[in-house]
Parts: sequence; structure tokens; C-alpha cells
Amino acid sequence: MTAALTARSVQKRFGAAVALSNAALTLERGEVHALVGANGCGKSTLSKIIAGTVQRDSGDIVVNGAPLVLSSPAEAEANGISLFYQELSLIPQMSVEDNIFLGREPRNGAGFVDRKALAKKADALLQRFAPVAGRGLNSKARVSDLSPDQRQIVEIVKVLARDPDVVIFDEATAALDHRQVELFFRIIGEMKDKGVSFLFISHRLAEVFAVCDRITVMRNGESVDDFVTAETDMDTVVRAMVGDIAHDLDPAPSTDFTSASARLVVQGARGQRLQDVSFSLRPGEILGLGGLQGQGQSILLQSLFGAEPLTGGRVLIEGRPVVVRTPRAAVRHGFGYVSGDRGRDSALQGRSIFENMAIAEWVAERRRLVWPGRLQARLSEIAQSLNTKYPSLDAPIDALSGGNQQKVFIARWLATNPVVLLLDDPTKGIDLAAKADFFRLVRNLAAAGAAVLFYSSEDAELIGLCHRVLVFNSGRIVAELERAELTSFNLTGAAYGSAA
Amino acid sequence: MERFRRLLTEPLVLASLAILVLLGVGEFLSPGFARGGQIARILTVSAILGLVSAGQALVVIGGREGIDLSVGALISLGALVAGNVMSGENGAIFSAILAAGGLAFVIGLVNGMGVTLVRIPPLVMTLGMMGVIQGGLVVLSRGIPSGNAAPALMTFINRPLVFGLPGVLFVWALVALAMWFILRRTALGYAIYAMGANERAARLCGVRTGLVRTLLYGLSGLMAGLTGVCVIGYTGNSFISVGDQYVLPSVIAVVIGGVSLAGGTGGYFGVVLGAIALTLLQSVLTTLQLEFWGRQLIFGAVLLGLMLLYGRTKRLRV
Amino acid sequence: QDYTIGLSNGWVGSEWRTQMIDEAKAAAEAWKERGVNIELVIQSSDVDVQGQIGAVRNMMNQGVDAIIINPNSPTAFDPVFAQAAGAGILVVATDAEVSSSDAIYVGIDQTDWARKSAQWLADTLKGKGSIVTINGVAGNPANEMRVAGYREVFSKYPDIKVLNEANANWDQAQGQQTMQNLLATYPDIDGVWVQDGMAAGAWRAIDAAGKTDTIAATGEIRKDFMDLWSSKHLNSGASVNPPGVMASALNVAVLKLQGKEFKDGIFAGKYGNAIYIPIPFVDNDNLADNLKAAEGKPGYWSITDTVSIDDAEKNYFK
Amino acid sequence: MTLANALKGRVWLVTLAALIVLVIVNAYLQSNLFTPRVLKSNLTVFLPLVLIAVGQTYVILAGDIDLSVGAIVALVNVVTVTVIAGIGTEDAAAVLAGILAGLATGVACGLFNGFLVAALRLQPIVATFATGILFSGIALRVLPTAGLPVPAPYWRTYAGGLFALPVVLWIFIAVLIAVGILGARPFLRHLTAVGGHRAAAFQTGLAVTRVRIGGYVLAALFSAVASLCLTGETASGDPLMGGSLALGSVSAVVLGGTALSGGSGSAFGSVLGALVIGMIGNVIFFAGLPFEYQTLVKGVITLAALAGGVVIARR
Ligand SMILES: Nc1ncnc2c1ncn2[C@@H]1O[C@H](COP(=O)(O)OP(=O)(O)OP(=O)(O)O)[C@@H](O)[C@H]1O
Ligand SMILES: Nc1ncnc2c1ncn2[C@@H]1O[C@H](COP(=O)(O)OP(=O)(O)OP(=O)(O)O)[C@@H](O)[C@H]1O
Ligand SMILES: [Mg+2]
Ligand SMILES: [Mg+2]
Repeated sequence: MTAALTARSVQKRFGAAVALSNAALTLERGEVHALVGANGCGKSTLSKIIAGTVQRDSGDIVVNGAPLVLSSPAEAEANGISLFYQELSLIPQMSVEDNIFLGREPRNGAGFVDRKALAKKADALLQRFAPVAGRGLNSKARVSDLSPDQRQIVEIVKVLARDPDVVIFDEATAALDHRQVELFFRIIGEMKDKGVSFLFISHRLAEVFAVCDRITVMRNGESVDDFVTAETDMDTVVRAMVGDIAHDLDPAPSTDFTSASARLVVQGARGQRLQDVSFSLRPGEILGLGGLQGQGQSILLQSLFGAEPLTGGRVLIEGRPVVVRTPRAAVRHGFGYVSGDRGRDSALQGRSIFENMAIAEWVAERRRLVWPGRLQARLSEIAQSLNTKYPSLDAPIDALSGGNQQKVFIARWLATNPVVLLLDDPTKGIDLAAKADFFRLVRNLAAAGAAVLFYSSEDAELIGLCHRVLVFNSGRIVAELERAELTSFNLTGAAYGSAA
Repeated sequence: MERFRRLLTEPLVLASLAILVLLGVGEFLSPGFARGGQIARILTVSAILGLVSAGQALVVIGGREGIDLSVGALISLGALVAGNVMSGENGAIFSAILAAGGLAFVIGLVNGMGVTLVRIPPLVMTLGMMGVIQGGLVVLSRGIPSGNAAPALMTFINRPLVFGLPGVLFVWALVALAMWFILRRTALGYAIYAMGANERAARLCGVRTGLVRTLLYGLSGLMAGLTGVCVIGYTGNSFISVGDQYVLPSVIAVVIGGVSLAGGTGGYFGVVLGAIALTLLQSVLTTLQLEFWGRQLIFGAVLLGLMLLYGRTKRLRV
Repeated sequence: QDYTIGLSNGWVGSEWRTQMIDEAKAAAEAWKERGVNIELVIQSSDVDVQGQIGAVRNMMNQGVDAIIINPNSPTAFDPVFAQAAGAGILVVATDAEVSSSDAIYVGIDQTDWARKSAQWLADTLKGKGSIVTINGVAGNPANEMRVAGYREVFSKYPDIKVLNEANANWDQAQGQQTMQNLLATYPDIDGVWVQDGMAAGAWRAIDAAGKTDTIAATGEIRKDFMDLWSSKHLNSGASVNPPGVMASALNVAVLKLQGKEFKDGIFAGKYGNAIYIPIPFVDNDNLADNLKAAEGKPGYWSITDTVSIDDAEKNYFK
Repeated sequence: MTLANALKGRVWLVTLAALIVLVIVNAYLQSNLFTPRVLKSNLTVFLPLVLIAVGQTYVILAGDIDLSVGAIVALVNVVTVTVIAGIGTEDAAAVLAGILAGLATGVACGLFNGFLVAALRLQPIVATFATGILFSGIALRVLPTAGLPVPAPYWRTYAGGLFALPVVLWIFIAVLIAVGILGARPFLRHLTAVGGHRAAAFQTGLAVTRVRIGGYVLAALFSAVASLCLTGETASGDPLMGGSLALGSVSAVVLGGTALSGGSGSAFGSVLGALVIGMIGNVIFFAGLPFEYQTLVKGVITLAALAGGVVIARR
């Protein structure tokens, strides 16, 4: 029996940068096949080549035994290939149902869109996710009104609506929580039984081991290893992904902060989706924010940073009440904010790495005049301390991979010497080696006296990094877990406990 | 080869090449075209376009589909106000500059507030403002261009000052220097680029994007008002539609100069070259013995050709 | 008797048009002395052809007795004038002829206007020399008639060589710029035929090139230009297109409304519906007289002339 | 809150309200507004901008803009009258040939614009400005100055009636039907998607280039029809026709609640927007303002209406 899809020695360059030097994989019919590798190793690029959105330089893609020459995504779709885009492919202004059937609208005899049929089909597809969809996800909703996980669900439904034979999920679970992932995997299982083949890309190895039959590992644009999941283990796979770099995380040292006076105190903070949030944070402390996604953790961080309004409550820094209505005021008070959504919140696209790093420093230091030469040495020092890989400070930020970009954005705030660092799920889509660098860095910062507020959608990160975790539900703190109580079990329990 | 191609698609290089080619064509068509005196005169006309394009460039670089269509009406307004304040008196030149620049600056700020506070798309806001200013001009002047330029101002714009170059060219050079300084040596300049590249990210870095953007439209107004002063210095007296002919050329000079209409890129030196190239093109076309329609066809085709070389948007399939 | 008369002016860009409206208003006022009350409905704003058609329709809907129009097109009003005539409304065009047989034209013969100044230039150059022309908007009917007029004259002089015919859109600054380019291209220009306000710009360029002594060029009829003409001893001459044409048209219109009949055979022009009024001419011989007549007037004031009620009655009506 | 919800995605309701207010004011100032003759006369004046605004909507929905529509109007007009005059007869066949030539010219202009912007990827604002220069250059070549009357049956028909209703009203109704048909076709969703998020639309498999070209062709086609109407209204050729239509149509589209950045809005709103612009002109005329103030008041009202439309569209 021929494989559903085979890629052989695929090569792709972007200008001078080689994205793929020798990518290969074989996807058997009816299997779930993992594609893993560090940031920037070329997974998304390979996926897009298969789906027709990126043009390959050389190499073969064979589908059902026939070589495929693709010149557009439409042709890939005609060949039964469908891609879940890492950055999604939804039209924000359009409704969920219109997005799902965009380009393949059911028509009536006159060639008009058959709205009834479209709504019915969309509802039927969405129905499968109803238990985990959350509020506001229905076929008439506008995509721009949805939360990130809901958008991912819509993108999944959109892919499934195309009745594909081969589906590529490029980090389709990145914004999903447990229950959503579980349901998603169940659906994959059902389809797999019907002979659909899946390529599954994720940085969450636990998920890979939970759902995949085989694993292809890529490194630096090359396919380096193939494993049968049942015959291997995580350590082996990780080693194949990163080469020989060690990246284990030691748990955070348990430190007693009770003696120090609080740097940041939040009393009864209220906002659009926050209710009566109070806590305090001490110098050197890494305070985690846990819970299911979208329970107000992100909003809290943005509110503290002045990017979202607070309607009530008080914020004190070093005992003094402060009013932070704009990010500018926050920067001037010594806050730093690192978002997980780089493209939207951080990247100054098309501008140099230097500018991307320096911009906050100029604001924090109230600079009027700028002498680029003077800052450059200091910034490259900071960037190097983070193990950032970049050609030169003058290169455009877009030339870096996501992980390296994120390091630049962290460096942006290190340059301002922040007293409170707000981390808003900062490791989204970052590979394990980069993550390890990042954790080391945060820990060093804290050790040097910074106070860190850290929200992560992955429990393991909270457990690995935090001294204390506040668990959120529906905009409130429902539990506070001290270092000793920080276990996966306790976190999950606290997150669901009061939700149930 | 790759380097050569990249060099060729560099806007500064391209605009310079275009200028050289146009000079060559001009000299070929009418020997003596590329002489000093004529070049100085072309530069004078370019300077007027270049000054208004400076403000246009700032607004475009600032992003969010920035564009200022009200510059033409503001030039007319600046010329009218300056002409009335001066009334041919050399002593009143400074107050004329202050009055014309100040009024245009304030109107520009109103544009900026419409764009930032009310969030009206710049094209629409400045288009609407253009209509209002034109109406205001009719009310102020009843279609009659009272006022005229002071002799000293006319000499400054039209007559050689040093090295056979008129004074307005030195003003232009000064403005170019100031633009370079603002964009490359001040935090404000980098904030403008940051805002043009990604407004939300800039705000999260502490840039007061609303304020900066409002200021950009104010500056664009200011430059247009000052351009109006130059225009009345050039023509001696004004009429209410004197600025209309600068609106789209100011946008084109910016584009030819390598500033993407999407914002966040480019610099003023390219725009300087763009303004010169555009003026030169019109000048060469004037000297061609063609029917008007033939000149138009060539003008349109050259514009399209220049844009084809580097004014293109990104491919979707890479 | 009471009449309601609509005045439609489709362009407000010049002092000439404002003076035209003002003189028409004064003429309407003057009818009071003869016991005729005239209510004017004035539409004067920048509109294109369809905008002006809209204004005419509004006047019809309002029930005016007559419409006097300075039209933006010679032919485009045929249907709407036919409807106006059908509704018993008298339509008089002025300044630019219209093809409609349902309207009459009262104004100067634009072709003859150009012929006169071209003849002056040919005579001044003694039938020999190289000239350039600077025209208004290509395709505009008044411009085309004027072009036809000067071509007709110059074609009679084999030794007069027309080097180039440029367009500067009736814009003074563009006229100046175009003249600069032409001077750079053709070092040996003897004469320039240029229209209206562009003449002031062209002369400024000639002055800047230091060629006022060697070049003869047509001029214009604004007082401030005539001042310059006189003080710099320019070699110039100008046909007068008097802003009083609309007032003349109004006088003719009221007489017609009063039921008078036109004399036989007074209609001329290529559409056979034109009453041509006299075209005064200004040259160095009568410049001083004209300046004396303009004494006390503002700089923008143009030499004018109106066909008085009595003259109109005597010359045009039975 | 409920009001805001009701308005969401139906910004044209606000435009409609503005239109009704203007009509009431106009009726107060002009007592005979509601006579059939005056209504027809007004519709005749407004129709060209309505048509062009509808066409412009499709380009703007796709995230582009067409500043050459005015030049297309001029070119189509001169081609139509020249073809009719070239045939030399005054019969229906000649008129029909002229109309077909005009429409074909329009489509060619749209294809050219679309090719430059979508296939060669030039920036729409500057590219269509340049093509506008080209088109008017060609128009001046075809007909150097205004003239060439069209046969009387052409403009008599346009100014006349059919089945007891004016022809212009039939055309207006046909426009509304065309808008309705286009709105129900998948193509409109594809346009909207391309304007909403171009990369996503491409990744979804839409033929982005073809869709954008389609938008330009529609705009040019509506402009061509507008030109044919203007030819009926003016009964002659004029190579300088239509100068103010490009920016006017953009204003109408924005007034009608379509986002200039693309991705949301409706052609029906643009119809209302164009009518609002026309009514503003009427109200100012009948308000009897001194002529110095006409331009200013029109500018202020238009700016206020644009700002108001944008503010409400955002809600
Ligand atoms: N549009 C592009 N232009 C230039 N270079 C690109 C582009 N897209 C990808 N690259 C380059 O290709 C390399 C591979 O990127 P790709 O997105 O395929 O990695 P990935 O494996 O998907 O990483 P991640 O796990 O972060 O998603 C990157 O290093 C990047 O530099
Ligand atoms: N204009 C460009 N020029 C050169 N390289 C580029 C350009 N744009 C993107 N890239 C490459 O594309 C990659 C960006 O891809 P992407 O954002 O998916 O990062 P990534 O490698 O997938 O990392 P992550 O998993 O952290 O997202 C970068 O590695 C960069 O090298
Ligand atoms: Mg990827
Ligand atoms: Mg990535």
C-alpha cells in the first residue's frame, strides 16, 4: 500500500537563509505522525510547502504515489491536503460559519450562497466542540470577538470541514486547555479510523506521545530521525531534537520571602474580567498565575501594565500607591511586560533588531536624543547573555526565528532594569532549549532583586519556575499554592475545583 | 549578482538612477538642458515639492494608512495668509511665516486628532478637511487673492543667493538635515518608525502613539503652510487653488523615495530624490514637442515603471 | 416687474470669477432704478459638469425666470437646457459658448480674443521669430478656441516658428515653471503667447532669466500686472476678457424677459446662437490710460466692460 | 447597548437616518421636492455617483482603492460618442454599438488596473492614480475637446420614461438588484475575505489575485455604466468629464459604512452614502446661503457626516 504522502529532500531558502536543507518524511495512510524540532527548524515551512502556500526550491512531494506540483493552496486542497496554520487562517471580520466554508460555500441552483445549508453544516461541525467551546462560540459569532482558544477551535473545524485525506496540524493545541485537547484527540482518533492521515506538530511532547504513532524529528532544516512512538521515550526524542544540549530544569529553590517588604501590592483590583484580586509580590520572588486559559491572568498583567483599564482597587509599589493608566506610566514606574503574542504585541516588523531592543529603554530613561552607537555595545551584551542568535543588530527583526525574536523582546525589558517584570505566557511556541535559557534568565533576574509575575498556560512551567502560584478562575484568585504544594495534581485540582 | 540586484532595488539608488537618466534624456532632447542654471531652477521647483513631501513622508511613515490629502488646501491657505500678512512688506516676512505656519500647524493637529481620537481613516479625515479648508479659503478671500509677497521673499526663492543657488534650496537642505536628525537621532523619530511598524507594540513600549501621531499631522500641516509661503514667494501672489497641484505629487514623491505606504520604513533622503525625479520628469515632458495626451501617457507610464521597479507589495506565496 | 434669475458659476478659483459675480450683482441692483426688481439665486462653487447640471436643475425646480451660466462644458448642457426652455426658462450662457440651440450666448468671441493678441505679437515681432505658447487646460473648449485663434494668425507668417505649445492649466505657478523649462530648452525665444493669469507667471520667469528686454509676450489685465508692466517697461499686449460679461448677459436677459425681440441677424458663432460683445485691447500705447482708469482699485481688479442696458437695447433688440 | 447591537454590521441604517433627515430639511426648504418631476430630476443628478460608489465599494471591500474611476468615466464617454459618430447613423444599432464599445472599454480599464495592482502588486493608491493619468491621456487622444453630440434618441430615452416610470428610476432599481445579486454570490464573500485578511484568504485557497482583479473590473464596469448615464444626461462627449468622481465615490463609500481598510461594509450602504452627498448639495443650494459660504458649509457638513459615519461604524 502506498503512503498517503511522502516528502523527499525538500529544500527551501528565504533569501540567504536556508529554512529547509533536506526535509523528508513519510506519512502512512491512517496514522498520526508527529513532526517535532526546535524553533526555526523548518516544521512550518515544510507544512506550508505541502499545503501549497510556500514554494519549494527543490525536492518531491508525492501524494498517493503521484508526484505533486503545487502552485497554490487551492490545488493542495483539491488533492485532499489541509493545513491548520500555526498563525491561523481566519478572517477576523467574518462570522465563524462564513470562515469555516470560505471558498467552498454551498450554493443553490442560481449560484447564490445557500445560507441555510451553510448554517446547518456549520452548526453540525461546531456541535462536536460544544462541551468545551466556552461562551460566545457559535456559528454567527464574529471571529474577532473570540478568544484565542476559540479561534483555534474554529480553525480546526475549518480544516475538518474540507473533508481532507491528509491533515497537518501545526501547533493546533498551543492555545487549548486540557479538556479541549482531550476532545480534539478524540476527534483525531475517530477520523484516523476512517483512514485520514495526520501530521501533528507540537512543542508539547506529552501530547505527541499521547496521540502519535510515529515521530519525525527535524533539526536545522533537515529530517534527522524517525521513531515509532511505542518504541522510544521522551529523552531520546528530545536529544534528537536539540543535539546534545542539556536543558533540564531544576525546581526553584524554596526561599523565604516573608521577611522582605512587598515591592508590588495589589488590593481588590477590579476590571472588565477581574473581580477583587489581591496579592503582594516581594523582591526576588517569582509569582505564578495559574488556572485554565482566559480566567483573567492575562488581563491582570495587562491591567497592571496600563494596557487595560482597572475599574477599582489599588496598586502599590514599594508601599506607595500608584496609578498606571498607560503603558508609558508603567514603564516609568519600572514595569516590564513580555507578551506571548509576539507578532501582535512586540515585534516592530521591518525595523532593526537594535531598534526593537532599544525602544523601551528610551522611554524608561526619558531620552530625547539618541546616539545609536552608544547603546549598541550594551544591547549586544544583553542579547548575548540570552544566547540570542542574530546576524547583526542592524538586521531586521523578521530575519529571526520566533524563539530568537522572543529573546530580543525580553532583552528589550532587561535594558530598562525593571523592578517588576510581567510575563504573559511568554514561552508560547518557543522550543525547549530556548525555554531553558529563558528560565535561567528569569531566575537570575529574580535573584538580582526583580519581582516577577509569571503567567503560563503550561503547568510544568509554573511548577518549574515559581515560588508561589495564584490559581485563577473567572477573574478571581481561587487558590494560592506555596512552593511545597506545587504539583500538577494540585494545580489542576485548584483550576477545576471551583469551576465544577 | 544577488548583491547587484539588491543594489538595484534600493530606492535611493533607483531614484538617483532615474534622475541621471532623465537628465540624460533632457540633454539629448534639448542640448543645454542639464546646464547649471536650469538645474538650479529645477531644484527650486523640486524644493517646493520636497518641503511639502517632508510632512507627507512623516505621516506615511507613522503608519495606520497615514496620508495627508489636505496639504494642497493648506498650501493655498498658507500662501493666502502669508500674502495678507506680508502685503509686500519685507518687514512682515517673519510674521507671515509664523502666521501661515502656525495656522496650518493647528489645522494639521485637528487632522491628527480626528485620526487618533475619533479614529477616522486618514484618507477620509484629510479629504474632508481639504473640503473644509477650501470652503474657508473662499470665505476668507471671496475667490480674490488679496495680498502679495514681499520682494525679499521673492528674491530669496527665485534669485541665486550663493553658488548660483537660490535661498530656498538652503532652506530645503536645512529641512532635510532636520528630518534626518529627527528620524535618526531622536527618540521621537524612532517612536515614529516603531508606531508605523506596529502601533500596539509601540504603545506597549511606552510610546504615546496618539500624541505622536497627532503631532505628525500637525507637522505635515506646518510643512504645507510653510510651503505655501514659498509658493507665494515663487509666484508673487496667490490664488485659492494654488496648492491643489501638489497633493498627489507629494504622495508620489514619497513613494518614489522608497517610503512604503504601509508605514514604518524609509527616510527623507529618498523623498528628496523622489521630488527631484518627479519635477525633472515633468520638466523633460514640457520640453518634448508632443501633444498633451502624449505627455500624459509618458508621465503615467514612467510612474508605473518606477513603481514596478521597487514600489511593489509583498508576494503572498513565498 | 419682478424676476428671479439664477446665476451659475462652476468654478471659484479666481478673482476674475468673483469680480464677474460682483458685477452681475451690481447690474441686477441697477435695474431697480428702472422699476425692475431682480432676485438673484447664485450658485458659485467648484463643481464639475454634472454638479453644475445639478445646480441648473435645482434652479429650474425653484422656478426661476432665467438662468445665466458660465458653463463648464460647451455641449453637456444641451438636454438640460432643452428642458429649461421647455419650462419657459430663458438660458443665457456667458464667457464660454454652448452648443444648445435652446440657449443664447452673450460674451466675447474667444477665438477672436486670441487672434487679437496673436496679431499683436506677430506685429511686434515684425512677422519673424521663434515663439512658444503656454495654454490652459488641454481639452477645455475655451482653451481649444483660443489655440485655434492664435494658430490661425501665426500660420499666416511663414517666418514665425512655433517651437513648443505647452499646457499650464491656467495656474500661475505652473505657468512660471513651464516658462522656466521652455527658456532652458530654447535659448533663443523671441516671443511668448500666453493666456490669462499664467502670463504673470511667465513674465516672472522671463524676468528671473533677465530676458525682459529681448522677449515680447502677451500679458493680462489685472491691475497689479499692469503696474509691473508699466514699471518694468515690458514689451506686452493683452486682449481683454472683461469680467463684466455676466452683467452684460444679465442686461440682455432682462430685456428679453421684458418681451423684447432680438434684431435679425445678430447671432453669430459656430452654433449660431452667440451675441459677441466688443473686446478691448491693452498695449503699450494705451497702458497709461488703462492704469489711470484702474486707479484706486485693488491689485486683483481686472479691466472690465459691460454692455449697458441702453447699449444692449439699442444694439441687440428691435 | 441594544441599539449598538442592532447597528453592528448595519451601519447603513445610520446613513439611512442621515438621508431621511436631509430629505426632511430639503422638503422644508423646497416645497415641491416631492413632485415626480423634481424627484426624477434629483435622481438624474445623483445616479452617476451612486453607480460609481457602488463599484468603488467592491474595490474597497477587497482592501484596495480605485482613484481612476473618474478617468474611466471620461474615457468610456468619449469612446461611446466617437463610436456612435463613427458609424454615422442615428439608429439604435449605432447607439448600441457605442454602448457596447463603452462597456468593453470600461472592462479593459478594470482589467488593466487589476492586473497592475493584484498581479504586479503595485500600491493601489499610486497605481490607480497613474492609470487615471493614462486613461485621461487616451481620452484626450480619442476626443481632443468636448463635442460630438449623441443622437437624440439616446438622451431622449434616458430622460424619458418606460412603463410609466422614468428610465433613471429603472436604472436605479437595476442597480439595487445588481447589488443584491452580487451580495448573494460567493464572490462577495471572497472579496470581503481578501480585504479582511489577505494572507489568510490566500491560505484558505482563494484565488486572491483573480478576486482582486474581479473587484477592479466591477468598479470599472459600474463606472462605465455611470458614464453611459452621464452621456445620456449631457448628450455629448467630454474628455475632461468626471474629475471629482474618484474622491467623491470614496467619500460615499465611507459614508455608507464600508471600512476603508477593507473586509466589511456593503454596496447598499454606498448607495445611501452617494444619495447623502447629493442631498447635502441640494440642501445647501436651497438654504440660500451667500455664495461665499456654500463651499465651506458643504465641506463642514461632509466632514461631520464622514466622521459621524466612522464613529458609528466602529460601535
Ligand atoms: N517567510 C519567511 N521568510 C524568510 N524566512 C523564513 C520565512 N518563513 C520561515 N523562514 C525561515 O525558515 C526557518 C524555518 O522556519 P519555520 O517556521 O519553518 O520553523 P518551525 O520549525 O515551524 O519553527 P516553530 O517551531 O517555531 O514553529 C526559520 O528559521 C526562518 O528563519
Ligand atoms: N524577511 C525575512 N528575511 C529572512 N528571514 C526571515 C524573514 N521573515 C522570516 N524569516 C525567517 O522566518 C522565521 C520566522 O518563522 P517563525 O516566526 O515561524 O519562527 P519559528 O522559527 O517558527 O520560531 P517559533 O517556533 O519561535 O515561532 C525566522 O526564523 C526567520 O529566519
Ligand atoms: Mg512553526
Ligand atoms: Mg513558528
